[in-house]
Amino acid sequence: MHAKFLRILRHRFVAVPLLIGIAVIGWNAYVVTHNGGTVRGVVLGPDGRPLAGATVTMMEQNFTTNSDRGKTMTRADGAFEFTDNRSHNIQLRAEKPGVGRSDLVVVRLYFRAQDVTLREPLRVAKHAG
Amino acid sequence: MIKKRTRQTWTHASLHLAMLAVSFCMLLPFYWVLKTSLTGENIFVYPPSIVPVHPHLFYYIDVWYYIPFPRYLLNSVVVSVLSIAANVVFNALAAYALTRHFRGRGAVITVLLSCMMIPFQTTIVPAYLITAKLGLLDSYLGLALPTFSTIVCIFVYKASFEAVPRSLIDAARIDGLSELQIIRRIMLPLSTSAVATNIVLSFIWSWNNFLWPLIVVRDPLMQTLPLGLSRFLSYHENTTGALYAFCIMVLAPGILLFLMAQKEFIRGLTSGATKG
Amino acid sequence: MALRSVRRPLRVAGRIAVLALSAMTLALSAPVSAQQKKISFLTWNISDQEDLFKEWIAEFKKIRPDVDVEWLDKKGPELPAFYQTQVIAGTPPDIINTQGALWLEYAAAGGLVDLTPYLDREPAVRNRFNADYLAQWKYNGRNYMLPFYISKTLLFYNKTMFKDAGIAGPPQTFQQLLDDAAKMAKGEKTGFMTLNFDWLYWPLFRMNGVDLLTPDFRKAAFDTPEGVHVLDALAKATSNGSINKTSWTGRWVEPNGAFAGGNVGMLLAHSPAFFFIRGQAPWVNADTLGVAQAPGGWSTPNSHGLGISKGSKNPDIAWQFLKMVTSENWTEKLSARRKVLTGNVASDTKLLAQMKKDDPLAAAVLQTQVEDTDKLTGNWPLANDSRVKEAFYPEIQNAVLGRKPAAEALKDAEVKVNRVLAR
Amino acid sequence: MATAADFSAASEATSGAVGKHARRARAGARRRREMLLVWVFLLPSLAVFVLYRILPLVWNAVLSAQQFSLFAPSQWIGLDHYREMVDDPVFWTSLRNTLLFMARAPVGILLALAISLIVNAGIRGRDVYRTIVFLSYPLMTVAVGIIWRWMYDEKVGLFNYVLRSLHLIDAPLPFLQSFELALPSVLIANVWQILGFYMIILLAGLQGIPQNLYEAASIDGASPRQQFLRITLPLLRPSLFLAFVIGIMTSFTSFDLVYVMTQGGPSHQSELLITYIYKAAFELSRIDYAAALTIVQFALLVTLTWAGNRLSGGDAGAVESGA
Repeated sequence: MHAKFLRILRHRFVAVPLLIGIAVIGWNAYVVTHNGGTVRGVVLGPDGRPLAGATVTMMEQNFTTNSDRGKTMTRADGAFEFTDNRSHNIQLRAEKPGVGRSDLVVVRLYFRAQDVTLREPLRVAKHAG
Repeated sequence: MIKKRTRQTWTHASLHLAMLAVSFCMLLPFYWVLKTSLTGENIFVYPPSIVPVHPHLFYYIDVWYYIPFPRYLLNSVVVSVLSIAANVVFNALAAYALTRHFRGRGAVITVLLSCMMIPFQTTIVPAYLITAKLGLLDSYLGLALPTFSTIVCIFVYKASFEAVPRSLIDAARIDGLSELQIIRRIMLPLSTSAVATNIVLSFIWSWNNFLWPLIVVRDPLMQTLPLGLSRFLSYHENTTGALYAFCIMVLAPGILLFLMAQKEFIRGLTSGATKG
Repeated sequence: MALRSVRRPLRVAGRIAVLALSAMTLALSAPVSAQQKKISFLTWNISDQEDLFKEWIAEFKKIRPDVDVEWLDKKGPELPAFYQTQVIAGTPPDIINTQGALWLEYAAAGGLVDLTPYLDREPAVRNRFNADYLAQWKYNGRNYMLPFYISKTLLFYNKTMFKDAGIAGPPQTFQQLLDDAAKMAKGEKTGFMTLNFDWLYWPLFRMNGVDLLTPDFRKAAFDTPEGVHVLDALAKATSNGSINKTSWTGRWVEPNGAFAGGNVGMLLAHSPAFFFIRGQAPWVNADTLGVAQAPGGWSTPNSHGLGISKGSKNPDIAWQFLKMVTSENWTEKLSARRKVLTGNVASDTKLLAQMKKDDPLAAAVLQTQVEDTDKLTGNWPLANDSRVKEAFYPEIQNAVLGRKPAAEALKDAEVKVNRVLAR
Repeated sequence: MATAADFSAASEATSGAVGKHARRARAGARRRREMLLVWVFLLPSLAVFVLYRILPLVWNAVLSAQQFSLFAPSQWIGLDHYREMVDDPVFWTSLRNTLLFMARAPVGILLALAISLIVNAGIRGRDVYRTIVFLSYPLMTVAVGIIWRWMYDEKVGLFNYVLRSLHLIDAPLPFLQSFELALPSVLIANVWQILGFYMIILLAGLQGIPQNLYEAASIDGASPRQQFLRITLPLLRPSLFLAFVIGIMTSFTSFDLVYVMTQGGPSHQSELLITYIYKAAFELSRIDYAAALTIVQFALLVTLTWAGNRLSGGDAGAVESGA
């Protein structure tokens, strides 16, 4: 009985769907444990040092429009955190009145509300005009 | 002796060369679809960029969230499984019947051949009216019924059923097997390549079926995968990368099934030896 | 003996019947709701606004709790196939959204409800709309549709290519357009490109005083010396490369894709093309893309209308739905989300004001859509508009792609168009 | 290969001991039972074809004799549509194009035959080649259409880019915009997509040929060419015939690639009957004229296949009389 069961298991039409099933379950398990919707990052001023008190806007980009999803302030160490991100395709921009504005940074995620920490800091610079 | 081996290696090399050329021609357009699905660049830029420019997988993720992909996938799978199951049974039965000589056999074959000649696009309205009368609108059966039997596959079965030697069938009949058992125990195992061809072709035809689901389904939850296409051809936004990613995602199951069914092709070869 | 031999095929038949039955039970047909009334609306390739349509349905549920609303959306080439099948089956969607002149075929055949009485009863609804655009959907003086969102052709031009060729600004005459195009046509770059579906290229003829039909729309009127001159000029410009050949054979993806590729000087297209191009062309901004009316201010409208199918079981509920949907509150939402003008004067002015601040380039594009609305062309109220197009356009292709001289092409086209008009 | 008729005669001979009369009665009963069985087996497939092919054909036939309007009752007008068709130039152009389009079937089949012979010849990496050739078939036509339209583009297309960089041509070729090249260009794209399908049909045929025939032939010293001519080709005839019939058929039904790539090409030069039928039905809202076109196309196809069947001897792919 055991050998027969093993032979069936090795048969392609059973093994491949099984493998796909396991991969899907594994991936969903990973997704469920990592979709708190937190987005963390650091904002640096024109001089390269962390910039406190800058407002960071998060926008949700879908194919037609991008709509505002919220703003937050950077703490003393220049770090900021969003906790309510529901999208998989967001854009961030930091700005501080009198100091300047950062470029629009596109953050693409592998699933919705994936917890992510930005590798590259947002650089606020004096924009011409 | 040496001359024979060099001649053989030379023919092998030329075969490989020929196949490499064929593969290049076949793969080139496909490579462009794949490349654009990874980079989403505008293909009308000149000169064309051969190597993908910083590719990423996020268009595939956009496609997943952009249309109710899991639901469409489920619909497509159910319709295809229904279609394959019915195809294998109906085609095998019909082909077995056609291997027997009976009055009206020629008429049936001409009817089948003529049915092949009626293009689907000309039958949309009447087929919809008939499905409505059967009460199968917005249902898996309504979606799958037109693909329940394929004439091409009937003739593929017929060709391979006729290759089965008479002696095996007579022996089975003497042992008291019923017709259905003969088909299941003797005919089908000996024509695995015909079965594989039938599975692959009926899967692809029902999976890529675009016009019929578009007409017969009104409930958005019952739509099949290809109907998500219009979402990426909408006038109003840039969806090039997502359009090609969508096409690749619709293609993937067909290729996966073909890879798995390939073994059947080869086993069909080896089992052929026992037939002689 | 005979009984046993007959029984075996019966057993076989039984087994097949069981199989067929089990397949039938798999038919999960949608549950039929109680005598709740139901209306459905079919949109033309606007599946990206699913959320907005859900809000429509929710809002209408509040107004009419006894009515369920079903939303359908089909891509352009397949919408007629779906709609006609539903009409023949006797279950047409109550409200249909068409683009271009398709509504004319259905209205002339008696397939759409005449909305004039509804409009006469409620002038406030009529006054919501830009009169020129509302008049687009008149046939024999009767109004058959309300504007859903409006667009007309304009001239996009690549400012960088203009600068390289030393051209100051957009062309004011047909001849200047051709000369500018010739200056820019070098190597893989071409000077001018146009879309060609639904008469979008017609301003090229109208700006030279050439019209398709006589004022009573009975006879062809384009086979004139000016007509031959225009067609001949277009043919020459196409053969020497200043006009891109895809203008005459491309549909949507190629002409816009080529312009977005940055190697086409000018593009005659309507406003949705702008958003498609901007999505594909990182180089597009206020300094690199110019926007202007075509020479002479002539343009072909390509608007989307909302009408009620004759076969609808409750046209009054459908009208109530249309009234809600084209109210200022909802048109404002549509124009904000999709950046389109809806023909509702109040919300359009509000959108333009808002856009000037957020997206000046898109605002400039949309501004052209409400200017020169008295110079609309390419929109004759013909019951068989598609048949006239099918008779006329292939001859234009023969001429511009160099298969027939212009004079001969126009003569053949005149014979064919007159035969279609006479039927 | 004995035919089924010989089979029933043989089994009757074995039961010689019983009286002739009883034997004839039992043979009659068995033939009736077999007839019933055959029709029961054919029932499911025929039911599907009657419902979704034959009834629509009848519907089209009835409609083609009517003046049909979507919203008004239709009247009988007899053969007006057929008369109109005779002096409709687009009908004749699309008919000519469809017949030209059929020329791709033999080309595609020969290519597929060569490929399947190589792939079947057991060289290394055969599965990879087989998958690559098959890859294009299940790809959605819209992607194939857009990519091939771009490759054929006059200014920025790949073909012109390669041809000009190899100095094979000086001025770029306007493939899809030229009246002569539009149809051949779509034809090549169609062969590219359908090659995998033909390969499958022929491979299924090749697998069916018993290996020992080749072993016996090579022992007799037959050269590979002789083996091909005397064993492979004859035994492959049903698959080749099937592929050829499908080739003719699909030139009357391969609608989507032409519709996506050229919508009938510059002024109907790449218009097939099937695209003209779809346009007449749904773009010109003339379902009755489209029905008449469908009937004419069906009649044409029936005669073509009947002639092909007559020419190739055996009935529809069966090869009893051969081998």
